[in-house]
Parts: sequence; structure tokens; C-alpha cells
Amino acid sequence: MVVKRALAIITLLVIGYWLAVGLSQVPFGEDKMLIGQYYLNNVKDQTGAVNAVTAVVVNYRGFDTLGEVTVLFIASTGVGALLWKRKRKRTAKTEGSIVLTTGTRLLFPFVMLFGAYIFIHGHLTPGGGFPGGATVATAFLLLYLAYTAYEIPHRGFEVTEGLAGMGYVTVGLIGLAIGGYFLFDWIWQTWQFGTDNIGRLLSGGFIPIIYTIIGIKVGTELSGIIDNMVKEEVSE
Amino acid sequence: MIGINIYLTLITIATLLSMYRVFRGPTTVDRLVAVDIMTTITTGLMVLFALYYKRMIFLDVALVYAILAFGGVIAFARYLEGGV
Amino acid sequence: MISVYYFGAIALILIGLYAILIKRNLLKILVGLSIMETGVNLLLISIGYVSGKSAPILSEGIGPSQAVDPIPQALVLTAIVIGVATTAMALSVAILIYEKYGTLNVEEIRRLRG
Amino acid sequence: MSALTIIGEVLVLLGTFFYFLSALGLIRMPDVYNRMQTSTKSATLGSLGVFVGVGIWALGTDYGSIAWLTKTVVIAVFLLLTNPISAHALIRAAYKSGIPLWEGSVVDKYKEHLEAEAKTEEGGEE
Amino acid sequence: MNELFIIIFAPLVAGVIAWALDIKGIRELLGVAGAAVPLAYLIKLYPTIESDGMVNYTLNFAGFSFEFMLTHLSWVFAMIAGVVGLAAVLGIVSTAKKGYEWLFALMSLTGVYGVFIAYDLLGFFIFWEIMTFGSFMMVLKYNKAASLKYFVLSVIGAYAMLIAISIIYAKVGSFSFIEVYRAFSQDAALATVGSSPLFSRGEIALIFGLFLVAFGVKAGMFPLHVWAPDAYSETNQSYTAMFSGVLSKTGVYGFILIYMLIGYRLLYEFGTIRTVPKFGYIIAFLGGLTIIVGGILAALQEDIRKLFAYSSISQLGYILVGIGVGTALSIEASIYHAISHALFKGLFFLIVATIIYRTGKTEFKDMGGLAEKMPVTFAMAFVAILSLAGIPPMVGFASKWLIFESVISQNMPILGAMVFFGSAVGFVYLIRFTYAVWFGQRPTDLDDTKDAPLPLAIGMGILAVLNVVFGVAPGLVAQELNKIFGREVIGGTIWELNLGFGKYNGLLLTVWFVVGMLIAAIVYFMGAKVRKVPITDTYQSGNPVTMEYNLTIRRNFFLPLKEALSFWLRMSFDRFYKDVGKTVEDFAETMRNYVYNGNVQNYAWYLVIILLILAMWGV
Amino acid sequence: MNEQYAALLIALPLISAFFVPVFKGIGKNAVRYFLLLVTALQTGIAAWVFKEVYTTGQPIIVIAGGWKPPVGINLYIGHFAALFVLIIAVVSLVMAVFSISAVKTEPIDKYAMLFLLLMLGATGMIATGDIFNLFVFMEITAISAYALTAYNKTGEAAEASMKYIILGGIGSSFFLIGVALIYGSLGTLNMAQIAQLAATMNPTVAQVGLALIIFGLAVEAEIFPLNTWAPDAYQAAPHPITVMFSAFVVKAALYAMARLIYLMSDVGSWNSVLRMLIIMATLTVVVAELAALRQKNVKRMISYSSIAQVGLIALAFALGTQAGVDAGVFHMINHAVVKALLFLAVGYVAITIGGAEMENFKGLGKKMPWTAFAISIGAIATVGIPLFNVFWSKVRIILATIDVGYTWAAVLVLSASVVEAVYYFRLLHVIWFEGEGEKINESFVIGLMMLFLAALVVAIGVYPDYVWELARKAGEDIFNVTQYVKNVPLMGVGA
Amino acid sequence: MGEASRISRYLYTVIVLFAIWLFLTASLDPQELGFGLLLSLIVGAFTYEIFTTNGLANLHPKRIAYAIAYIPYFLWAMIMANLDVAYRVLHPKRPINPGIVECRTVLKSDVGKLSLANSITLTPGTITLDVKGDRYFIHWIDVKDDSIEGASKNITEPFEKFLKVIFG
Ligand code: NA
Ligand code: NA
Repeated sequence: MVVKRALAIITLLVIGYWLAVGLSQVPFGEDKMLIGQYYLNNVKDQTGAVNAVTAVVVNYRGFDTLGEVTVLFIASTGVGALLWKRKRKRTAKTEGSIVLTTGTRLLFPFVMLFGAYIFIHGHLTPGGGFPGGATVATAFLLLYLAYTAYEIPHRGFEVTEGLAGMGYVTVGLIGLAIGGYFLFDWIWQTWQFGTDNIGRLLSGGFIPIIYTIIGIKVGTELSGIIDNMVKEEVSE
Repeated sequence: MIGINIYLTLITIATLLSMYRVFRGPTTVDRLVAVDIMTTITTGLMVLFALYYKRMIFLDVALVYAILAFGGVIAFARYLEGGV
Repeated sequence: MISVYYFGAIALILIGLYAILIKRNLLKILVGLSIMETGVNLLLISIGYVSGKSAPILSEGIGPSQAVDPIPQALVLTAIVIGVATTAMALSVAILIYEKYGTLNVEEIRRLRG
Repeated sequence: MSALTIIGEVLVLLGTFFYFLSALGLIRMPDVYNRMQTSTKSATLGSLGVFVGVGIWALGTDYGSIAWLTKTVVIAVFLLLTNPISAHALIRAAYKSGIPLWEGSVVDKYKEHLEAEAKTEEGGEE
Repeated sequence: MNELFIIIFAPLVAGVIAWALDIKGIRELLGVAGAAVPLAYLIKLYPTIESDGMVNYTLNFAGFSFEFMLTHLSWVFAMIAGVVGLAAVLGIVSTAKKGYEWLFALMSLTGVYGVFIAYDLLGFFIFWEIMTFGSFMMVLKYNKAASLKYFVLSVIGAYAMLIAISIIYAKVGSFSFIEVYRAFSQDAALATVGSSPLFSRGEIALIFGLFLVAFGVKAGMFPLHVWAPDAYSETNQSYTAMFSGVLSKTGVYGFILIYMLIGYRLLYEFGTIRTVPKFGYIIAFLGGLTIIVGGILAALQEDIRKLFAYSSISQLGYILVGIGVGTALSIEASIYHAISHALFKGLFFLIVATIIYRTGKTEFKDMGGLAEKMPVTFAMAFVAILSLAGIPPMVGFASKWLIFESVISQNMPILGAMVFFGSAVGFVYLIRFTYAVWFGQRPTDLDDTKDAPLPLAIGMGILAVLNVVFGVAPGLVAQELNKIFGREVIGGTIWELNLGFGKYNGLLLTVWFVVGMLIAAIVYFMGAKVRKVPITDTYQSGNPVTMEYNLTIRRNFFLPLKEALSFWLRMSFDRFYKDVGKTVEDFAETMRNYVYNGNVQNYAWYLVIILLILAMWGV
Repeated sequence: MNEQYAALLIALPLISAFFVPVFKGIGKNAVRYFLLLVTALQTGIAAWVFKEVYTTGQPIIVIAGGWKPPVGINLYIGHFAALFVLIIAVVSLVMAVFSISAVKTEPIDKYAMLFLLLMLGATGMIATGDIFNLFVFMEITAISAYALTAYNKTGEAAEASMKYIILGGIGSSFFLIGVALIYGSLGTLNMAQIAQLAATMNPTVAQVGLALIIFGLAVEAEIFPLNTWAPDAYQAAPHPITVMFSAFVVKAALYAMARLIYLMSDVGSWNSVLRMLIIMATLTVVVAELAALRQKNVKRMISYSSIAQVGLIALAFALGTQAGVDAGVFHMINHAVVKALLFLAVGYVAITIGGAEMENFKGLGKKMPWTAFAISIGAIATVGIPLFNVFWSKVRIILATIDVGYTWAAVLVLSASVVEAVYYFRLLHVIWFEGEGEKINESFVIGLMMLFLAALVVAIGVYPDYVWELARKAGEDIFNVTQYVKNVPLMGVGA
Repeated sequence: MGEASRISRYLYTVIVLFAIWLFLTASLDPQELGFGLLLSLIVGAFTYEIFTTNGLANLHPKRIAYAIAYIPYFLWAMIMANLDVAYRVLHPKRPINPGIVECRTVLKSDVGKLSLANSITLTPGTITLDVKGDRYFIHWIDVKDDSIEGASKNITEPFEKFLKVIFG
């Protein structure tokens, strides 16, 4: 075992050195922007978003994000598939104290609202659909932690999740129909909606729409994953 | 920003001390307590960064972080208690 | 000389790998995997960093020439979500394994071999 | 340099000092219960100082706005609400997961309570 | 449609249809047609070859250019396939039990035609594979171990060939025989003037070695012969007539190709021993060993099928010796013997098929006195025995005589001795066959045995007639073979072979033979009447009889010989290959359990080790 | 029709997968037939794309969001992608049919979603023209594969999935590091632009980056010794999924590897990466064939065989010549068909007789003659007998290998093929000549599918010209990087 | 105290949420205000049932006044707590005398109990370990009196006078 640890350390150090040698030729803190600078120069005109990261995530590289949404959907589906049992229930033993339950009740709406705040402001501030969705899911997580009997309405959540996903693809397809390209931002580029609004809420083309969809989707997905993880099989 | 070095030094020391407790334990709850303190400190650090970079937008990040950290700590605590 | 961020990223990657190579408990191995992923994400972010420039959000007086490269940040956002998804999958598989094998020791989880 | 920034700086300085104290408590105290005693309070107060300090400080700068203060207050309130809840959940977890009190502890009313509760439950079953 | 294609694919098409319809009667009809059509076309094309020297065709297919050519050489070999193939197929009419036997028998026939007619290395290889596959499927049903052995050795041979072909292709850039020949000749010329040649010494040796393995397997050359006794015996015996008679000749043809394509280059690179090229000497010497080993083992067999299987190996040895010697005469002699072997061994196996078909027995101890019950078959056997034994005026004599002459003329006494030994041992095992099967007392359960069924009889008849015809008029063959070399290698007339230092007149000898045969007939009919003793009671001279030492012509006849040779017999290549196979399997098992040990942590180590290698290598 | 509609190849499976939870209440069979419908539609779209690309001879460049590369992400559906997307769709369609009877485990709606997303992931991997987007699609493929591997929810399934997750996780992490290095050096993620700028890249970064990317992909591409997860996953996954793994999931990774290798052929260390890959690929073949030799479980045996074939393809791709790439693509197609046939038939046996152990195959020729016939065709083809499709590509690979001078690799590979011949031989013997049994009624639909695949095997074997022509064009698509760069409408940014 | 009407509870929730929104955005941009209101209405609809039982009654001026008064009082207590901590942490002898004691509370409402528990946790040397009904189990770093009455007097009572009014 000692030998194994020693071997592991030596091996890893060699690999680490190798990576470092490679990285040493990618100088830290220096400007290496090609496409990045193009984004920064054009992001406001081309997408209406102030947050260049968001513009990249949802608009310029929206295809990645569609994939990312899919990945999370797969995880949620996969967890659901693997932990599927004919009958499952929560089997928690102790309920949270009144401190936790009451705290959760007070926090729940606030956390939800803040989640919504995050995804709806994605084009203006850091954040967006995923952190927003994660925040929403945290609200549900707290409910699960505080109450032993709490369960989300699965059916509704699953349908919401599916509809949100379909909504995202549909937005992309509308782009294809209107602008000739899949995931084309028809709101900004064709309708030019919000062009005099840059920096304010109603701008950024389809980014807030997509981020809202993603926020809802991620929120329901993560909640679903939590739900699946904390439940156990019970005999009928 | 006169005191920036002082703040950062204090925060760094605090983080290192907490880190010691994270690694040292001895119980899982000890580690968790230390992590909880670290997340609180990190939230503070984020807020300070917002000021340093003059970007208010980082405050939102800090709040998201605080929320997620709270959820995480509670989850672990409830798990250790056997109450999930 | 490589930067402390690169160094930290590589360190995280190696620590994660070490856990994968040495720890017997499946959950610890998965933690190792997550640590490694975190290291990779840190690496990605560090690569996009430009000294003296700010987050690529063009408000509050930040112009296109004062912001850092937005691409790595966008990539990391994606990578993080993918990491979360992988972890969720892995955990549910681990739950399944524990249900069927009654252990999380990798040396005992080897019905499939040869 | 306005008065606001000075107030802000002082608050932040105090806050970070309490952060330091909080972490020091983690090291100095003998068991997990007593560590929580020292750390949670200090960290929360420290945060309060840092957040509100930053909010006030920003008001005194050219880029600052009232939004800075409102946002930092929201975060501060959030922490004020959640940190004690975390601490409570953690200490309960510590107790329920069987971590013994420090050997110098003088009394354990909770243990007596749990034992009595267990007895009544047994009795109820009979 | 191109006639060459009809020749090649007619059997396969007929086979597929026969198998798919699987209607008794029709499938037999189709099968015979599939074998007859190519033969008819071969005969039809003969005048063209006679006038133009060849019939050729090029096909662009699958991104390659395939060439087909019927030359004098390939025509002769194709005719072997045509005649013996047809005879064998007639035999199969009687002995086939399942529809798929038609498919695979005919598929292998297609392969054989393709091998002979293809005029490029890739086409050659493809048809080689088709032939191998068809014949393998014929064996598979009967015996797992035998077919596996055949299969593995065939695959090894085929892949050896593929590598050799690929090496050639990599340098020449073409598969065409003509291009390859040109490249190697040029290469030899280049090497002669001292320029650096295309193929290095090592490469040329490798190519030769690979071809030697590839063709050696198919020809049953020692020590690659181990598959043959089992495969030849463990299948439909009518098919074995084709298997041994025709398929083995593709190996022979391959050896001739070595001369044709890369001979010059080999000759230049490795030189000669006296007048024989060194590379040829290897072939010849292995051929000589093949004669001896095959012959001795044939004599020791208790199973009629095995006897002829080993006999086949032994006879192929003659052909290899001739090829190895490498003169025009010796090669022509080899081809001649290839023809005669196909004729008489094809005949033998049809006879064996008939016997098994009628009696259901395969071992000598269960037979005896069948001449009386199966006169037609016996007459066929008589021809075959004479031919194999090399008794004039059968075709076997002519070819053996030529080989012997060609070896002796090159001053190679050891090879000469080997060839001679082969003839001697041939007598030994033929005696066994003759007496144990046809004469002596007949076991009572064979009393109702019938003679050959009609298709088998026709098949045997064709071969028997040709055995006689080509023996009486050896010049028919010789003059055709001369055309391959484009000059008169063997002189004489239709009736006479004249080598300058020796002559053989088939017609004259026939006259003598007819006289001899009359005498033999008298002996037989008298003998059959006189002998009536219990089977276990022969030639013991009053010694106490144990079952083990109950040496009759039918049981353990050569046991003393076996014991005398026991030391040598223990050195079995068969066993050696088996051990190699087992070692490989054990290794595979160990490696599999070690590498794929189920522990994901070890697997992660593999990944890290690869990273380490990448890091250290500085890739 | 606007060729941008090729984006439907991605959009359709996605929106369909999202639709499943919305309507699943209708019933289980509804989900099954929905799956059928979607894969059929996908096949239609793929066929249209295929027709477009092969009639015009021009690739379809799908420009996501209307942002021209390198600013936006583009899909590059050239001759290779068009061909392979069609193969993916067709195999998926056939497997959707097979799933109706082969997959009874609940929850079937989740199965359908994961099925579609696996198909989507492989499609995306093959189509994308952006290196990070490739990572995303790789993860889509991988994570759905993890889930599907464990789908049967047995201990073995979970174990296999866990191995896949851990090894795949390491692989994808290092792939991402490679991407980070390349991005850090070039500032772009677009494949065409990377190819354009590869020569200017810092040699050290290029070296490490290329090595890491190939390493990451090699895990998914089942290259020894990074393939240890594969036999387990193949064995444990539901039968239709095993078919998909073998027919196109691993192929997508192989393709990605080949694509990136050739895009970066200007990188200084290119040749040593190829050499390393050749060694590993050859070992893949040898080790996998040896491991298959004494397998008692037929599905696992064929899994190893599949890995060996994959090694052969990797070898072909690593040769660095046009001939090698063409041969590799050709082998990919052939192997997809043959292994689909084999796994389908073996899976069908397993669900009918109750397991894929060698024991279950005794007397199969009598019990299930059609299935036995299908297995025989597949086995014979895999071994590389002429008149069956694999022969042609195998020969091409050997020719190409020796042409480059890697005679030792060819020798090892062929020696391993001898081993392969042996274990397939044993299987055939067990099926046809050992054991007895009563005839079992074989499913007409599955019989039809097996017949279709077997016919394809023989048809390509007897007349390979058409498919070879396809493979050649597809190989050209991978090998001719100059043309690739020319085809992508790069805007001037950063050039 | 009985439950308030649905409308009252919903409105109360929306008002609170909108107030938080205002703090979060600190913007009077009509777009922000509009969306804030919209989101408050939506989120409120989903959450009001678990958020409040009293509804608008919580906004009674007396309660608000006491709440405002409570803030400095509590902050002061908290600062004292921290000075106490500083003393204990920095003192070389680490002067502690810990134990778990039990207290009683007069508070009825859940929110009141929560506030009390949090207040206890954040102030000198005490952490709420568990709350069961009106019984508080508290980890006390420096146990001065381990009887229920004594402990209550020391720990809970100072806060209760405010909290009783604010939360009832
Ligand atoms: Na906290
Ligand atoms: Na506290």
C-alpha cells in the first residue's frame, strides 16, 4: 500500500510536471483573445446583451448550451431511471426541528424569487438559467431537508421539465423558420425588439426567454434528482 | 482601499485555520463546521471583491453562493443526523 | 514560471486523480473525480484571465477593451453543469451498487471481469 | 475620502477581524460544540460588518449607488437568518451522530430528556 | 457474360440455387450442371488458347483491378479441376445428405477455378479464401477437432499470403501478375548491376517464407501437413476426391507461381546449390520429407480413409520435389504428376466413398472379400492401384518416371533416394488395401453388399478411363505441357516420352500389361475360390495368439514397423501444434484475467500509466 | 429546401425526448411506438441530408444562430457525417423495433428518452465543427450511455456503469484540458480555424494538447488499455443499446479522433502521436482477441470481438495516409452492419432462451434456425471470408498498414485474427453441431431485421463497389484537411 | 391565533416579496418594477401557503415598531456575545464550563420560536440544540444555573419580551 501510494505520487508528479510544461507556454494573464475580442466588441449590437458571457453562452454558442441543457436532462432522466422502483417513499427518521422547518418556510419564497431574479437578469448580470435554476432547486431541497413527508409533485414537474425543453428547441426552430438558422435570435435580429433598451431588462433578444426556460427546467430537474435520491423502496 | 492588505491577510489566515480544521477533523461535524465558516468567509470575500473591482454585479454572485452553501450545509447536517 | 492559478489547478487535478487511484471507497473516488473536474474548470478559467481586466459584463463603465475573454467563462459554465450531471449519475449508480452489493469498496465490486 | 468610506473601512476591518477570531475559535476550542459556540457568532457578526461596511463604503465612492447598500443588506439579513439555523442543524447533527460532550462538561439535560422520552415510548408500547 | 466468369462462378451459382431450393433431385441436377458447365467451357476455349496463347479479362471491382487469364498453364490446372471436380460431384450425388453440402462443395470448386484463372495476386487470394472456406464448411460438420485444425492452419496460411501480397503491393503498386513479374525481374536486373533493389534481401526472404507457408499448408507439405489426414478423412468421401485431387493442386500451382513471379529475384538473391536454386532446394527437400512421412504413416493406418489421406500427402511430396528442383523438365514432371495424382487419387477416394456408402465401414478389420460383391468398383480399384503404384501403362508410372528422371538428371542422390523410398512404401500400403478390402474372407455382415450406385460409377469411370488413356498415350499430356514452356521439354510422340537420356513408350508397355493382367485375373479367380480360413487364423505359424499381436492383413498389420519407428513417431508435429495452441489459450486466459481484473481502480491506473507514458515520451 | 434544415437532425431527437414526459401518461406502448416514429423520421431527415450531400458533392454547413464560424458553432455535414448520420439513424430505427420486444424493464419512458439522446449525442459528435461542442456532445453521448448501461438495474449493470463513469470521467477531463491548452494557444475553438492555425501553434502546447485530446477520445474509442470499461458495459447494457454502442457510439469517438488527428497534422509531434496510437491500436486488437478466446458468455465474447475490430479501425486511422483512412471508414461501415447483426441475434437468443451463456447456444441451429443463420453470417463475415463485407475492408486495412511500413502491426493483427477465427469457429460448431432442441417460434419482425442486415452483409461482400465509393468519399472528407478548411465559411475574425 | 384568510396571506407574501425585490434591484426602472411585481405575484401564488399563517396581520404597526426596537437591542447583545467569544478564544486558559441545559419559552408562534432560537444562537455562549414544543435545549459554554427556571431567566427571557409582541 505504501509502495502504491509512493508510485501514485511519483506518477502523478510526472504527469503534473508535463501539464505544467504545456501550460507554461500558455502565459497566464496575457491577452490571447481572437474570437473573444470580437464578442466584446460586438456583443451589445449583435445580441443586445451587456453580459458578454451570457451572450456567448446563449447566443453565439447557444448550441453548446442546448447541449448542456440536454446533459442535465439526461442526468435527471438517468437518475429517475436507475432509482425507479415500483413503489417508493421517503423514509427519513427524524423531522427537522421547528427552527429548521420555520426557517425553511420563511426562506422558501425568497429563494424562489431570487432564483427567478437570477435567471431573468442573466443578460445583465452574472448568472442566468443554471444558477437561477439551481437556486430554485435549493428552495425545494430545503423543504426536503426540513420535512420528512414533503414531496414535489412529480408528474407536474416532469411535464414542466419536458415542456421547458420543448420550449427551448421550439425557440430555436422558430429562429430556423424566421431567420433561416437554427437558434437564430429572431427577437433581436429580425424584430429588433429592445434595441433602444440595452442594459435594461427588456433587451438581449431571446436570451431572457431562454434563460427563463432554462431556469425553470434546471429547477425542476435538480428538484427531481433530489427527490429521486432521497427516496427509498418500500414494499407494497 | 487602505486596509486591503490587512483584510486579505486576516481572511487568508482565517481560511487557512479553517482549512486546518477541515483536514484535521477529528469528527465529520468538525469538518462541516469548518466548511460552514469558510463559506461564510468566502461570501464576505466575494463582497469585498465586488468593491475592489467596482462591480456591483458580484454581489448577486455572493448571494447565490450563500444560498447554495446554506443548502449544502443543511443537507450534510441532516444526512449526518440520519434525518433525510 | 507558471502562475499560482495554473499550479492550483494542476494540484487539484492531481489530488483528484490520487483519490481515484488510492481510495477504496467508491464515494471517495467519486469525490476525487469531482475534485479533478474542479481543477480542470479552474484551469479553463485561468486561461481566460487577463491581468488588469474585469468581468466581461459591459456595464458600470466597463468597455470592450477592459474586459477579459468571455469564452472560457462560458465554457466553464457548461463544464460545471456537465460535471454536476455526471456526479448525479454517478451517485445514483453508487446507490444502486450499494443496494446490490452491500458495499462501496471497489475491490469487492467486481463481478464483471475477465 | 468621505466619511462614508471611513465608516465602511472601519466596519470591514472589524468584520474581517471577527472572521479571524471565528477561525481561531475553531482551532482553540476543545470539542465541536464549543467550537461552534465561538465560530458561528463571530463569523456572522464578521459578515455583518463586512457586508454593511462594503455597502456604506460604496456609497461614498463615485461608482457606488444605493443598490450597493440594499443588496449587501439583503445578503446580511440572509446570513443573519441562515447562519444560526446552520449552527443549530450542525450541533443537533453532532449530538445525534453520537459525538460526546467535552469531558469537562457539567450537565446534559438533553440526554436526560431523550432517555425519558425513550422510556415513555416503551411504556406506550406495553 | 464473360466465359471465364462462367467457368469460375457457374459452380457457386449452381450451389447457391441448389442449397436455397433444397429439392432432392433438382439440387443434384444443378450440382452436376454446375460442375459440367465449366468443363464444357474449358474445352470450348481450348482452340482460342491454342491460337492466341491465352484468354484474358480485366474487371474493375471494389476499387481494385482484377485480371483473369486462361493460359496454357492455368488451362491445364483448370482441366484437372474440371474433370476431377465433375467426377467428384457425381460421387456427391450419391453420398450427399444435406443441401448445404452442395453449396460448399461447389463453392470450393469456384474457389479452385478462381485460383487458377485469376491473374493478379488479390484475386488469387480472394478465390483462395473462398476455396478454403467452402472446404472448411465441408469438414466442419464431421469433426470439430479436425476442422479446427484445418481451419487454423488454413487461416494462418491465408494470412501469410496476405502479408506477402501486401508487401509486394506496397512496393510494386499493383497486384497484376504481369506487373509483379516485371517489377521483380527489373529488380533482379537492378540488383545484378549493383543498384539498390526495390526489395531488400530480408524482404525477399520474408515474402518467400510467407508464400512457402501459405502454399505449403494447402499442398500438405511437411511439417504443415497435419491438418490433411484428418480433414481428408473426416468429410464426405466423394468430396475428398475433389479435396485431395483438386484443392491440394492449388498449393502446387502456388509454388509454380513463386517461380513465375519472383523466381528470378530469388535466384539472384540466394543463388544455387549446384544447379538447383537454393530456395527451390528448400521446397524439394521438404517435399522429400513429405513423401517419407506421408508414406510411412499411410502404411500404419487402420482406417481406409486415413490411409489414402496420408497417401495423398506422400504423393504431393513428389510434386513438390519436382517443383523444387526447378528445371523445366522437373516442373513439367511435377505438373504431370499433379494430373496423375488428381486422376488416381480422385479415383481412390470415390472408391472409398463407394465402399463406405455401401458397407458403412471404414476400418480394415471390418472388411474383406469385397471384390466378389463389388466387381465394378474392384475393377476401378485395380486401375487406381496400378496407377498409384506406378505400374505401366497407367498415368502414374509416366509421371513418377519423369520426376525420378528429372531429379537424377540434376545429380541429387538424396532426393532421388527419397523419391525411391516413397515408391517402395507406396507398394507397402497398397498391398494392405488390396488384400484387406478386396480379398480374403468376407465378414458375414457384408454379404449383402451392392456394387457402386450409378452416379458414383460414372464418376469413377471417367477417372479410370483417363488413368488408362494418359498412361497409354503419355505424349497427350506431355505435348500439352510443353506448350506451357513454349518449347519441347519432353520429346517424343503421343505414345512415347523421350528425354534424350531415357524413353518411355506407353503403347508398347500396354501390350505387356494386358498379358500381365490376364495372368492376374487367373490368379485372382483361383485364389478367391481356394481360400477359406477363419479370419483370425492367418500367418501366425503356430505361435500363441494374443489379440494385440493378432497380426492379420486387416488388423495391426504393420504393428512391428510401428514399434520399430516408435521413437520417430513420438515426434509429432500435430502434437507440437496442439501444445502451441494450448499455450496460447492458457496465456490468453491468464492475460484476460489479469488485465480485465474487474477492479475499476486498476483500470484507472491503466489510464494514468498511459498518461505517464505520454508525459515521459514527451509526446 | 434550405439546407439549414439539416439542423433538424439535432432538433428532432431533442424535442422528441423532451416530449416524452409530457405524453407518457397515455401508456407504455405509446412510448414504444413514439420511439419508432421518431427514429423513422430521423432516418428520413438523414436520408435527405445524405442525398443532398452526395448529389451536390458539397458539405452542408449548419450555422447555429446564424453566426458564421468561428464566431458561432457550425455543424459540418460532409461526406463522412452525411453517411454516418444515416447509419446512426437506420441502426436506431432497427433498434427501436428491437426494443419493443427486448426491453421490458421499467421505466420505459426514461429508456426512450435516453435512447433518443444517445442517438442525438453520436449524431452531434459526428456533425459538429467545434472542438468544445464536440466535448458537449461527447458528454451527452457518454452520460446517456452511463444511464443506459445501468438501465437493467442489476448489480452487474450498475458495476459496469460505474466503471464507465469513472474511466469516462477521467478521459473527458483530460480531453477538456487539451481543449483548454489549444484554446489558450490559438484563441479559437473552431476546428477549421484550428487546422488553419495549427502550424503556428507553440510546439509544446500543441504537443501536450494533441496528446491529451487523443487520450481523452481514446477512452471513448475503446483503445487498449483505456477500454477496460467496454466489455462490461457491452455485456450489461440492454441488448439494443449494446448494438448502438458497437454500431455507432464508439464509431463517433473514433471518427472524432481521426478528424482531430488530421486537422492537427501540422503539429510538430504529430508523427509520434500516430506511432503511439498505432502501438495502442495493435495491442487493442491483440488483447481483445485473446480475451475473447475462452469467453463463456457469448455477448461478452462478441463485445471483445467488437473492441478488436475497433482497434483495427483505429490502426487504419492512425496510419496517416489516405488509403488508411478510406480503409478505416470502410471498416467502420462494415463493422457497424455486422456487429449490429450479431448483437441483435445474440440479444434475441438471450431474451428468448434466457441468457447469453455459451450453454444457451447449444442446439440453436435446431431451435432457432433463422437466428442461428444470422449469427453464422455475422461470424463468418467478422472473420473476414471473401463474399462477406468485412473481408474487403480488412484487406484494405492490411494493405494500407503494410504500405506505410508497419508490417509488424499487420502481422500481429492478423495473428490475432487467427484467434478470432478460432472462437467464432467454436461458436458456430456449438450452434450447429452440439446439443438438441425443439424448434422455437421465431419473431417475424426480428427475423426480418436480421435478414435485412444479413442481406446487407452479403450484398456489400458480393458487390462492395458502391459502399467502397461512399467510404472513399467519406475518407477523403476526413483526410483532405485543406478542402475541409476551404468548405467552412470562416469569417475573417482572428485570421 | 387562527389562520388568516387566503387573500390576506397571499397579499402579505406578495408585499414581502416585492419589498425584497426592491432591495435586490434598488431600481425604479419601470421594467424592473413591472417584472418584480409579476414575479412576486407568481412566486407568491406558489409559496404563500407555507410562508405565512398570519397574513397581513404581521404588518400591524405595533409589531413593526417592536421589531425595529429589537434590532439595536439584539445587535448589542450580539456584539457582547462576540466580545465574550473574543475573551474566551484569546484567553490563554480558555475559560469554559460547558453543558446542555433546558429552558422554557412563553412564545407560541413558530416564527417567534425560530427568532428566539436564532437569537440565542447568536448571543453569549449559547447555541440552540433542539426545540421541542416550549422546551429549548441549549448548549451553554459557561453553565451558571442548570435548573430550568434559572437557565430560562438567563437565556430566553431577555429576548422574549420583544419577541412576544412581534410574533405573538
Ligand atoms: Na453559512
Ligand atoms: Na452562534
